[in-house]
Amino acid sequence: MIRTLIGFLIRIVVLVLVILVLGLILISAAYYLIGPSLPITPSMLINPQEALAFTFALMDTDFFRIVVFPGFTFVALYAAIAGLWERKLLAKMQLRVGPLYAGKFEGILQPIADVMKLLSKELVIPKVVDRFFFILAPILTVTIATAAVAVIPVTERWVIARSDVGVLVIFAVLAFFPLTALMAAWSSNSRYPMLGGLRALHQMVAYEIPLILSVLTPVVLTGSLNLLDIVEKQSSLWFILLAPISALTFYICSLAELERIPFDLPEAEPELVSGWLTEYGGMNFGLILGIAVYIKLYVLSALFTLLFLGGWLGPQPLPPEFWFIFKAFIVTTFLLIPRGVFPRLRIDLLLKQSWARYFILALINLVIAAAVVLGGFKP
Amino acid sequence: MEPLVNYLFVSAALFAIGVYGLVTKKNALRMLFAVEILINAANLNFVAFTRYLHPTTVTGQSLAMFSIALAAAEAAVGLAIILAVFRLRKDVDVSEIKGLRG
Amino acid sequence: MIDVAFALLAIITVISAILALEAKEVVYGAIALSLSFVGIAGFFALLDAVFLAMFQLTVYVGAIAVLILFTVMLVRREQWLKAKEGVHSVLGVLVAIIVALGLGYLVYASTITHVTPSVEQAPFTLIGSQILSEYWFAFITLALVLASAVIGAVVLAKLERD
Amino acid sequence: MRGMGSDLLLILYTAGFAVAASVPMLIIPLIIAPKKPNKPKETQYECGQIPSGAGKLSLMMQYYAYLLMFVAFDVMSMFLFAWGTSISNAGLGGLLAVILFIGILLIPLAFTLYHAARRELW
Repeated sequence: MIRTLIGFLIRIVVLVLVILVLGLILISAAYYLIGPSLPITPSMLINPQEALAFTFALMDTDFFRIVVFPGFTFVALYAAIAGLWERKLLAKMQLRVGPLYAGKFEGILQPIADVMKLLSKELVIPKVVDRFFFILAPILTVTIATAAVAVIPVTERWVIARSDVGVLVIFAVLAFFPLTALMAAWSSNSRYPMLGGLRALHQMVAYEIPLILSVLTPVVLTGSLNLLDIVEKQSSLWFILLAPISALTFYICSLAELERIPFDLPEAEPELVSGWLTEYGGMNFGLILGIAVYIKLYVLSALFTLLFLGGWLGPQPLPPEFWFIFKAFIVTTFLLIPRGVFPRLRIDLLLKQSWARYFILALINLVIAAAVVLGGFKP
Repeated sequence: MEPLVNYLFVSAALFAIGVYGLVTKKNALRMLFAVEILINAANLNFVAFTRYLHPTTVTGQSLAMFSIALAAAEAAVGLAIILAVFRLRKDVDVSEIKGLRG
Repeated sequence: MIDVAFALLAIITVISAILALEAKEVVYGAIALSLSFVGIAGFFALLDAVFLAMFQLTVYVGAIAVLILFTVMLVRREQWLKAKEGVHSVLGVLVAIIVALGLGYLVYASTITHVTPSVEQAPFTLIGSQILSEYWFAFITLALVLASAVIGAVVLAKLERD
Repeated sequence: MRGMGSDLLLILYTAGFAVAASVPMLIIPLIIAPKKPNKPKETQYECGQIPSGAGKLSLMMQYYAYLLMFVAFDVMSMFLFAWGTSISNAGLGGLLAVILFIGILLIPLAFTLYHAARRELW
C-alpha cells in the first residue's frame, strides 16, 4: 500500500519534471525562432497595448502558422472534434447514445478523456518485432499527414506554404502512406498486421490513380497547381457544378484512401482484428488512429472544399475562415456517414471497381473539362 | 547556390555506388537497386546541367521525366522477371539461372 | 542555409544508397533505397525543379519503391539469404573507385563546372508544352513502352496454366 | 517574394514540428504508465492462440497485376499533370496527343483487368 503510494508520487514528480523540461525546450526553440524578429520586453507584462501589438505581430510569423492556426494545433483540435462527432453521429444513426458521461453535456470532453487514457496505458511492444521500424512507423505516419497540412490554405492569409505545386505536394505526401503501412505491417512480425498491411497497400495504390485524375479536372480548368489560384478562379462558379463526376470520384476515392467503410478492408474488425494496427497499443496506436487518420481526413475534406466547393468563398458578413471550416466540416460529415450505413466490399471487387469504374469515370470528366477549356471557357 | 561541381561530384559518387552494386551483387533484387541508383545519378546530372547552363529552358527536366518513366517500366518488368524466375527456381541468385538458355 | 541543406542531402543520399546495397535484409535495403530517392528529390528541389521533385516522390517513392518492397516481401527471406553476396567484393570496390576517380577527374578538369548559377529560372509550365510540342513523338512512344511493359510484366508474373 | 525552396522548407518545418509534438506522446507513457511485462503480453496477437510459424507471410500474390499496372498509370497521371498546367499552350494538338497517349494505355488496362479476374492464373 505504502509502496504503491510512494511509487505513484514518484511517477507524478517525474512527469511534472519531464513536462517542465519539454516545455522549456519548446519555449526556448520558439524564442530562438521568432526572437530576432520580435523583441520580447518585460514591459509587455504591464502594458496591455504593447502585449496586444506583440500578439498581432506574432500571428504573422511562420512559427505561429505552423504551430497554431492552420498548422498543428488547429488540425489536432479538428481531429478531436471530428472523432467525437463521428462517434455521436453514428450513435444517433444507430439509435445508441454514444459517449455520454465525460463533460456532462453529451460527452463533449470525451477526446480529452481518450487522450488521458491512452497516455496512461502501458506501451506494449512485443518481443518479436523489429523495434526500430515498429516505433518509427507511427511517428512517420503523423509526420507525413501533418506535412500535407502545410500546403492547405484556410484563407488567403492563413496558409503556411504558398506553394506553386500545392496539389502535387499533397499527392507526393499521400504516396508515402503505403510505405508506412507496409513498414508497420512488416515490422510487427505477425500475421494479422501483415494481411492488413498488404490489403492497405493494394487499396491505397488502386485508389490513388482515380484520385489523382479527379483532382486533375480542376487543374485543367484553371491551368494552375496552386490551391490559392484554384479557389480564386471559382468566384463565379464552383467546380462541383462543372465537374460533378470528378467530385463524385474524388469523394469515393477519398473514402478508400481513408480506409473508411465501405472500403475499410485493411482494418476489418471481424476478419483481421485490427488490421495492420493489431500489434500497436497505447499511445503508439493513438498516434496513428487518433491523430494521423483524422489529420488525413481533414486534408482530404479540405482538399475537396478547395477544389470543388469554392474554398473560403462565401457571402460577406461571415468571415472567410468560417466558410472554409464550415464547408470542410460538412464534407467531413459526408465522409463519416457511410460508416453507419454500408456493408464492406470484398477485396477483388474493390480493386476491380477502382480500375474498371472510377478510373474511366475520372478520365471521361477530364476529357470533357479539357474540351471545355479548349473551347474558350475561362473560369 | 552551390557551384555545379558539387552536384556533379554527388552524382559521380552515386554512379560509382551503382557500378559497385552491379559488379559485386549476385542477388537479382540488389542488382535492380543498383540500376535504380544509376538512373537517379543520371537524372541528377540532367537537371543540374540544365539549371546551370541553360537556366531558361526545361529540357533537362523533361528528359528526366522521360527517364523516370522508363525507370518505372524497367522496374515493373524487372520485378516480374525476378518473380517468375523465383517461382521457377526458388532462387534469386543470377549466377544460378542457367536454365533460361535456349 | 542552402549549403547546410546541400551537405545534409548529399550525406543522406549517398549513405542510404550504400545501405540499400549493403543492408543485411533486403527489406531494409529497399527502405534505404526509397530514402535515397527522397534525397534525390531534395536535390531537384534545390535546383528549382519543384515539379520534377514532386514527380520523383510520387513515382519513385509512391510506385517503384512500393513495388520493390512488395516483391521483396513475396520472395521469402530464407531464399535471398541463400544468394551469396559480395563474391567479387574486392573487384567491385576497385571498379567503383576507378569509376569515381575517372568521373571526378573529368568533372575537375572541365571548365564548364565553375559557371555561376543565374537567378532567372524557367517556370515548370514549360515542361508540359515542351513535352507535347518538341517531344510529342517520344511521348507517344513512352505510352507504347509503358503499355508493353505492363502487358509483358503481367504475362511474366502470371502462372502458365493455359 | 518567397522562392520555391523556402516553401518546401516551410513544409519540412511543419513535418518537423509534428515529430517534436509526437515524440513526447511516446515518452510520457514510459514514465506514468505501469510496466508489468509478462510472456503472453509480449508475443504477437493471434486471438489467444499460441502463435506458431512465420509472422511475415505474403499471400496476396493474386493482386500483383494491379500493382504492376499502378506503376505505369502513376507515371501516366503525372505526365497528365504536366499537360494540365500548360493546357492552353499545348492547344488542340496537345489534347490529341494526350488522348492518343491515354488510348494506348487503355489496352494494358483491359488486358490486365481480364487477367487479374481469372483467379486460376495467380
